[in-house]
Amino acid sequence: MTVPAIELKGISKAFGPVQANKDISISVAPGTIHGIIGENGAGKSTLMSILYGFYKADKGEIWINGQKTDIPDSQAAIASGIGMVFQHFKLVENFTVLENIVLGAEDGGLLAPSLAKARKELKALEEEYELFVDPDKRIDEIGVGMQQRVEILKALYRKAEILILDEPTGVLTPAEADQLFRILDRLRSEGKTIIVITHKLREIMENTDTVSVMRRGEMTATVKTADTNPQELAELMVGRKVLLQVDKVPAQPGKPVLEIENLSVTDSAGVERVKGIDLSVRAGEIVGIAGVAGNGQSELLEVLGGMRPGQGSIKLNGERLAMHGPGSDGQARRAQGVAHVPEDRQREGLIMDFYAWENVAFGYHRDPAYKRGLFMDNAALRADTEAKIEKFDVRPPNGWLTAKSFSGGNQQKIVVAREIERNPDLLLVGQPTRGVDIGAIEFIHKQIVALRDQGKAILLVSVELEEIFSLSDRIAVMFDGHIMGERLPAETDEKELGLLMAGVAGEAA
Amino acid sequence: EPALIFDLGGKFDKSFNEAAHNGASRWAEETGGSYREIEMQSEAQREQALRRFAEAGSNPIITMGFGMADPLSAVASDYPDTTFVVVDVTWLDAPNVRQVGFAEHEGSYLVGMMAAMASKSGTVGFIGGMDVPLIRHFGCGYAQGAKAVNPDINVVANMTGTTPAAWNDPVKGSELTKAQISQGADVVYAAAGGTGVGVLQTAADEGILSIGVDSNQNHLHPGKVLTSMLKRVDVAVYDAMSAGDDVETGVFTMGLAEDGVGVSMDENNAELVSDDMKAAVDKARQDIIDGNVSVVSYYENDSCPALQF
Amino acid sequence: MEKMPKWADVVLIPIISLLLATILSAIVILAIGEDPIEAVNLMVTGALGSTYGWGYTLYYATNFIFTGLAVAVAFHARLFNIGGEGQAMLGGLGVAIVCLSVPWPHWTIALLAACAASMIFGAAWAAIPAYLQAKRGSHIVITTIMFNFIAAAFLNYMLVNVMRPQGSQDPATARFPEAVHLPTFQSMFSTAENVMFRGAPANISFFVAILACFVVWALIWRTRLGYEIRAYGHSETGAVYAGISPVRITVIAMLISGALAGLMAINNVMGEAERLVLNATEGAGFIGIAVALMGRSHPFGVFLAAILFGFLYQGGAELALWTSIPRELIVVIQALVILFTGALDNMVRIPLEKLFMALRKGSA
Amino acid sequence: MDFFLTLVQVLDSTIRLATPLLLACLAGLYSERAGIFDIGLEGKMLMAAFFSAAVAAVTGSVWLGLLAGIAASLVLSALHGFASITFRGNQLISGVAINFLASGMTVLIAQSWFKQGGRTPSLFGEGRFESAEFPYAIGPEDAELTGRPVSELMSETNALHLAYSELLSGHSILVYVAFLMVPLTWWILFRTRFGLRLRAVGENPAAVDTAGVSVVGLRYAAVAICGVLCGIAGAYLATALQAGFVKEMTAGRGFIALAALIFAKWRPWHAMWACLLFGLLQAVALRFQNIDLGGVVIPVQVMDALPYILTVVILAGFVGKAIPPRAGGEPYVKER
Ligand SMILES: Nc1ncnc2c1ncn2[C@@H]1O[C@H](COP(=O)(O)OP(=O)(O)OP(=O)(O)O)[C@@H](O)[C@H]1O
Ligand SMILES: Nc1ncnc2c1ncn2[C@@H]1O[C@H](COP(=O)(O)OP(=O)(O)OP(=O)(O)O)[C@@H](O)[C@H]1O
Ligand SMILES: [Mg+2]
Ligand SMILES: [Mg+2]
Repeated sequence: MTVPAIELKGISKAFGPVQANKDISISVAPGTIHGIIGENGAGKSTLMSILYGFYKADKGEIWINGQKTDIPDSQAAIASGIGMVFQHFKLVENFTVLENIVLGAEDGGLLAPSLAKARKELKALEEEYELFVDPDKRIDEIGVGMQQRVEILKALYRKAEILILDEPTGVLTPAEADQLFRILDRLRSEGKTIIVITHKLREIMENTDTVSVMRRGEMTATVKTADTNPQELAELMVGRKVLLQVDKVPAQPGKPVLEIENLSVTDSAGVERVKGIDLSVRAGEIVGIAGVAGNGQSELLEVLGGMRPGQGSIKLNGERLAMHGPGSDGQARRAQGVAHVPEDRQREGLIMDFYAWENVAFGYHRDPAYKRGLFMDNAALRADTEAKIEKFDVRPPNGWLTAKSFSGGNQQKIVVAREIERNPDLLLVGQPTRGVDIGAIEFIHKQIVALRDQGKAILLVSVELEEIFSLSDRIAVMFDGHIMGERLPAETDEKELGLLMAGVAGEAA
Repeated sequence: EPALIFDLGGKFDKSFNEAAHNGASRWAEETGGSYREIEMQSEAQREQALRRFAEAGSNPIITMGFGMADPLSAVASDYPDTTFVVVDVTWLDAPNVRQVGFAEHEGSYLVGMMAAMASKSGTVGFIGGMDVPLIRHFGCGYAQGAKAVNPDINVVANMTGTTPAAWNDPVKGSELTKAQISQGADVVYAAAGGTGVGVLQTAADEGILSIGVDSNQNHLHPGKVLTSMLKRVDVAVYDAMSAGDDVETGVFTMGLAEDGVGVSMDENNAELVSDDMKAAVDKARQDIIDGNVSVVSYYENDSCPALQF
Repeated sequence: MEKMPKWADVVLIPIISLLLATILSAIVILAIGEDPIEAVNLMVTGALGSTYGWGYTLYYATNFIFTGLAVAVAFHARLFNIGGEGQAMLGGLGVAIVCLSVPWPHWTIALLAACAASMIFGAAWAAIPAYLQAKRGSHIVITTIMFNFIAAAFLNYMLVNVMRPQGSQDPATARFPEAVHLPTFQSMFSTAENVMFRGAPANISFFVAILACFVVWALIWRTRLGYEIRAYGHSETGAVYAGISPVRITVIAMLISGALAGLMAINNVMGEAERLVLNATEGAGFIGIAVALMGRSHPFGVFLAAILFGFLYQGGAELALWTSIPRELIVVIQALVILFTGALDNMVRIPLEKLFMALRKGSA
Repeated sequence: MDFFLTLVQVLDSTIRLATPLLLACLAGLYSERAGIFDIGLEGKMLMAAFFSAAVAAVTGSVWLGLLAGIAASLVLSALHGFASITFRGNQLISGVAINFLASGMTVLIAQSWFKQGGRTPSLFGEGRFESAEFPYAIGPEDAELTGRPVSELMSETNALHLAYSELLSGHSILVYVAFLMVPLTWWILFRTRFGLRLRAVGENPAAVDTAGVSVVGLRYAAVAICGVLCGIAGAYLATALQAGFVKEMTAGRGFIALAALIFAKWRPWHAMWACLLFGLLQAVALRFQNIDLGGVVIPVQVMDALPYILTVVILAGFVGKAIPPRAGGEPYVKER
């Protein structure tokens, strides 16, 4: 029997009163890919952060390659050959790729030789692993996919033999995700050990050798991937049966609710992000917009949601909407019957320091229902919140917690509850299940379909092709600010969409 | 037991308040007596200090600066058995207040004459602290004196600033001095509290003459300070303390005649003051006392015949 | 579940912090050769031991409540208004103009007019920095610093050249007429046989300040505008998503902030000096920053912090009256209080949290 | 020639006025680039001004004074670091407290040491920084030799020589230090490992932490450099520009430096230009008071406020939005 590359023994960690990890033991063989799954807040990230020396365990031992190792800080982890790609990348946004890679791994007091050396080594690494990046671009100029490659390169540059990836595919397109796993496979074949955290069972099934399931801070099972199946894993994770497929009846589209003609959007830097598109969404229909992140989908949603100005024509139920000046902001849109689940719940959809009940009014705080005399009717608001928490099964069911103390999945439920319960004519949905565990995904998908079945129009933007396929009644693909074509889900496949997303035009839509 | 209330500048302002402090210390040393004192740090404290000392039985209560006029007019009548002394205020109507004013313009006139006589360039400077009437009053007398000697003389007048920091910014004082030097000034008169320290310093560094104010500042840079315009606040305080309970009330103006203001002559500036200069100053002094020469006070109609602010 | 009970966070930590500040202050007093016990005794009896002392403590506190609230409101919109000093100066100008130019029949009407004027003047002085921040992105910290200097120059000009009565040597306006003098605590609370708050400047403005605390509290936590201000303060992108205009909130929050700072003038100008003098604000605008920070931008916290600073001011004055301790000692004590209660609070909190966790484990 | 002479004199004054601002501004730059906001520049300068003057007065050596000033400023820096790095306190409050502390302590100590009302004794000779005279420059020596004042000699020479004598020559060594700090700072920040890490820790401390570098160590280093520079700034005020300490002698320069830092968007060369601009505006305002515009005399208050008004105008008109280092003002917390 080989010595495990990593062995954790009895790791415990508490954040104040929260027990994030309870007596966790795990062992990973060298040259394998080990998957970790678990609900939001199960303690996966915490465990990995302990292994990487970012947090310190309260109790427990870490053994690397058969040796008991103390990892008090990240420096020690790096020295032991561990590299980690965090769920939220740890990159300096206004540094170049190269600067980010050498940061902390410089050779001497002066920068120039370090950078020169890194540039050379990067070239070698790039070729070896097909990890292509432009070393002179700034991080805030490149997409998330590229950013992730930078993170992996950072680890490899530091000669990592053990690589930890925390939800690496959460922000990637399918093509990017596939490429990532090809790279991981190659690393494995070179004898490196890899741990991957993900919420996507398919990725686990296709790529890992072994898989561990975590629930509420405890390790509930570790199995060989070959010996299990998605249904079993899902049950281990959530503790109940989960529907992995969206269950919906065919759409019965009605009259057009949203009609977009020749819409263009220019961002604050003066770059045209949406270039004269036409699109319509009918009542009782979900239109999904597929595309690689950064091709204008976000800006499209933002114009429709009143977050930025645009040119062209948008009609809602036949009436033209203002696109700049009065009547074009988020307040006006809500009054016009548009609800909006934004792409980024933490930066946009919620005020992280507000209580859940305050967040339930966010955007609707001027609604007369929440008004009493000069003041806001907080009692009514809290009652409303309780109803929503109950209906959407937000956990923990406590309106007096700040948004930031909920897990990502539950934060998303709060946003979805707020927007769907408005019963809007048009619902805009951006990345509804990013980083959300499968239990919550199932629930959110059900709610969106239910709204459609009430005859509402829904415009969905997602980089998850799987999600686009399972929810949409019609799919439009965006590339470089244009709509490359529209397809019905039944009449297309991932391959064709992938080509459209890459800008390869199919036959005219 | 007498009490002494300093103005906002604090008792070590190297000029006005410090002079009062010196007078009080001299009295304490000579008589072995003791007195209470406080430095103001806020406007609201003025009235508070007056009342507290009055209630504690201090007598007389000596206060410094025009800022005390208003509180004093409110407080004095509440304590008819206490005598108050106020320096730099002459316009109150209160029977138990001794009001001492100084004819700063007369003293400034004399130093202005000396400046004009010492100047080779025909340009002399004046640097005030904040732009307030009192400082204009100084500057006005100075300009009249200078013009009396040399009608064509150019008087450059600057103020340091508009916030209280103007009284404590020697760096700005320095720069103003340098600016005046570059405009040709070779004698500068500083009436600017702590800022004046910078003026005198820079004048000494740059090899021109300076004139101190309030206390005798000749010793700060021996041989570099032409003279100082003395304002004998120390005498006023000393006299009041010496008189004790029986201090006389009413309005007293201390001008040249009363030796309330004057120019300082000592070993530090002996070499700088020529006999001509001395003679001229003595004559002017006598003329003013006799009424042959009249120095216009800025207060008379809020303007100055010799200088525009 | 919290790491420790709320009362410990709100009550225990400030008390321990204050204690630490007091101990350090005592050491400083010892170092300059004075008796700390005597000094503390003097301060406490002088500031809190009589209605007279309270009258001064509350007078200073009133100033600080207004400027503290001003800074706090801006903080909620994540704007750092350093300009309270200048805005309060302009508020004073507004009060002076109103009180001197109209023959008011009664102080009540005059007070209302003065409130309005001081708020308008203060808000106007905040308006330009607010507009520049909102529209041009000019950093509000710089512009408000600059506007403090400009206000000082402007006030200096007005008092020396425009509003000073002819022949007066004092750069100040004329005294306000009798009719606009505000009732002091003395006139409000004294009875025939029992004179209270004798001569102290505390006046009816204190109640206006308390009212302002409630209004600000209601505004920030109970109204839709307050909701928008807080939301914008926490997240600008979030605000845009919710249809809250950053420009509008920036301007409104600064106008409110400036108005509150300006409102201070009813206390120091109308209530105390009864005329406008140079330097009437005496740095209260800057103390307001410390007060707002220590009060955690909550009106009740601001109120308590303002009282604490009022106590330090008045206690310090008493100390200066009866001892030879230099007045700068008070500045040092203030610094220590700000440091320990405001910046080093975690030094107390962290061990305390550990203690409570241990206690909880022990009892569980 | 006359105009040129005036111009050179104003520029000369600009340099003197800009130097303390520049030193403090660069000090703030190191601190804020590392993510620690510092509104305590004023206090540190004041403390340094006092201790440099006090030690120079007692020992008669300005160099010992300079060291003392730096040490005093470093103590306050350490306090700021202690509060805002180690104990993750509010950086603004800590800065406010430091300003109060310096304002009170300087006078308190000055009074108990020298009994001159919060002042140090005047410095002379070795107790002060002398101005450096460059070869061939007109200086006090020439004045002594010819027996005529410097200003006269200056007005007679040619433009180049004049500029050389006034602007380049004749400043205290600390002025040259301050201006040399600009390229040095640029070089450190953008060309060295330390600079890279420093900038990174101000933008994203988690990135630095996970890269295996100590966030706390870096931030303390930055705060210490800030202390050293503030120390030099204070010493310059009290021992080079002036000959001793006067209470509150920094007169708000720390805040102006902070404004310049924001103005410069936290970049070294821009910081220099910003400080020179502030210096120039002040120099102009000091030089041209009471301007007579065809019978209308501009009141002194307008000239006094002019630098501040112009700052606002320039800021609004040309500078635009200043985005601070992203992690600035936020304590770095891994676990909450
Ligand atoms: N920095 C922190 N400070 C305090 N508590 C934390 C912190 N990070 C995590 N926690 C707590 O630890 C628990 C485990 O969090 P962790 O991030 O490990 O979950 P996770 O399994 O990675 O969830 P997700 O799927 O959402 O990424 C959380 O429920 C949370 O309460
Ligand atoms: N400082 C914190 N205090 C308390 N809980 C925290 C803290 N930071 C993170 N958590 C909790 O840790 C868990 C996971 O943290 P993480 O940052 O991985 O979540 P997330 O990114 O919001 O979720 P998701 O990955 O689903 O988007 C969540 O329950 C979150 O609420
Ligand atoms: Mg996680
Ligand atoms: Mg997560």
